[in-house]
Amino acid sequence: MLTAQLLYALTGCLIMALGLRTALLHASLLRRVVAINVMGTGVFMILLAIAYRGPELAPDPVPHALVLTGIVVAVSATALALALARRLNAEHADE
Amino acid sequence: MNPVSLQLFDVLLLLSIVGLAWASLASPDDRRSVILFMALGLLLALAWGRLLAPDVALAEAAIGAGLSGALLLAALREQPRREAPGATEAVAKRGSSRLQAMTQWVVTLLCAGLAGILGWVLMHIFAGPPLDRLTQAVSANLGVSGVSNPVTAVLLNFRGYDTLLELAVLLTAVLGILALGPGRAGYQPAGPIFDALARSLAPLLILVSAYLLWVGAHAPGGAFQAGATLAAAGVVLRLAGRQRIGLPPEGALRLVMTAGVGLFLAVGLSLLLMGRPFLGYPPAWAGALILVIESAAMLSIAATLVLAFIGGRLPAHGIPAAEPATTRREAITTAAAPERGGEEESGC
Amino acid sequence: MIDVVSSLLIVAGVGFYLAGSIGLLRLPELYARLHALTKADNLGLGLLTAGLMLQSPDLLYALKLLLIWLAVLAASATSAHLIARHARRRETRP
Amino acid sequence: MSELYSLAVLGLMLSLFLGLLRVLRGPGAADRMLAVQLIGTTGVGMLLLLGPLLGQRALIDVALILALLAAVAAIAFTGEPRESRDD
Repeated sequence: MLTAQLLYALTGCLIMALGLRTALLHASLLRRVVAINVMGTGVFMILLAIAYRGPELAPDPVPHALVLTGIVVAVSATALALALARRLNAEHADE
Repeated sequence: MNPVSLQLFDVLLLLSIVGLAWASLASPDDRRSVILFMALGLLLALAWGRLLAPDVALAEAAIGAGLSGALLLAALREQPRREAPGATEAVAKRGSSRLQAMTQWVVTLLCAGLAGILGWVLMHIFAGPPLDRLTQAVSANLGVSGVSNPVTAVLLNFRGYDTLLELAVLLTAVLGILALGPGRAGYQPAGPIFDALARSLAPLLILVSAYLLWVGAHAPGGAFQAGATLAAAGVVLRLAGRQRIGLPPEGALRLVMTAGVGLFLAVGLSLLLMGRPFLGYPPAWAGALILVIESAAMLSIAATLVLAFIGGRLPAHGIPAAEPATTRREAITTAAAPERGGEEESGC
Repeated sequence: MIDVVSSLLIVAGVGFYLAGSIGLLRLPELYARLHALTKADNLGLGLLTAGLMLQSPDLLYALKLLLIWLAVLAASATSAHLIARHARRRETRP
Repeated sequence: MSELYSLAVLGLMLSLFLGLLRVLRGPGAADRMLAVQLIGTTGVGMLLLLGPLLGQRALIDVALILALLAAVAAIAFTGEPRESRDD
């Protein structure tokens, strides 16, 4: 068993749980968006740890491809969430 | 790198990552949270490089260091100000009732349990023999994929369906953003120092993105990294106070946005007509087809990310997007009729 | 010989980085910290890239190193200027 | 050279840690942004050293993108929206 692989994977789990907790509990919309991004980071770390196979071997390219597209999709989802939040704030400012 | 110093490096890097993530989530105000999140993005690029995932590190560098920080700061800028330093909403919420305190505990316990179970499963997987059938399948077929970078081969050839759908997801997200109304007001024109920087940065970023697209066939790089870098050029120009940042007029912009999905689909369907499987490239053409699809995908991704940063439709004729929701509703009713945006400042 | 020179450059570069970050941590106020930071950015990375340039496998690699240094130089000058101006504005109109 | 590179990476890691303390401590947002700037530059240096250490040539491209975007955070942080032009 590779220590580095385990270290990164377990850290990924921790970060994911931290992000999930804040996403569920915090009142601020912006903070929730940040929290979901942090959570995604944890998932990416787990996937890349699974792909890692030591310093000598080439890592598994399939999780790399998944994470790569995941990063781009995450940022566009973030933008959509922020646009929704902005609209929500504008509607509330009306009243 | 010898194993001991590598391990020390890992531990220190992960400690800083967890520390920053925690501080960002728990910080009392949103602004600090965003700044800490930006610092986190920088460290992540390092971590991905360390895990021998340079393709991912490239995308993280362009998005984590450029786009997402700028996006969150822009959103922060126009948040309704609640000037009460120290009084965080989470604290206010916690104080309201016993029930909510209990909810907090339950959620925390559930999250900890989830992390525990996931960690336990991962430990079991890692303890067993390595599962590398997929890796072997990729390296066995790399010869017929048309490219020699395995990540590009997976993205554009072996799992082309996934990438096609991902581009469709991006398109859907940006359509959602556009449907919500006009974008954020731009930035004030930059002073001479930053303007000079932006003038040299934008062409350099465009050059680097072309380089990444080209090199993606045999080395880390490709459409996603190139698109993110190209979008970063747009973000820099926007921050320097350019309104339309050289984006084409509305109609052409829509064409660019859909080019990635459209070309991908066209290639897939014409292969189908020729009696091959959907997206099953003939090995002789694979390299060329991948480059064509990637070029279109790069442009679509860049346009999508820039529009996502702007946060809505471009202002026509440089009128700053007025904030009252009434204008926004009008804008939505007229959104069906494509309008030509004023070419206030194009290019750099 | 080249190895010795490049080792010295790299060590000096890391030294400047450390000096810069200690300054950032220890100095009492923003403008002094700004000063410390530009040292780390300009000199630390400059020496480091110079040391690595002597070891670079080909011309493209060396050119990229040079470009990286120049880009950071420009970025640090610009952002130091912008942050200082921002802080000053905050002070004058509270 | 590899031993020296490893030591240099760890030295830069120490520098990064000190920068992190400033990010966490603040006190003002400008101080934090300044520290983010330092973390970015340190990250560029570390990537340049990790490239040869891990045999990953492409890490120099990652460093290049980070270097080109090093100013973006500070710019986005200080950028003033258009409406407030005349205040």
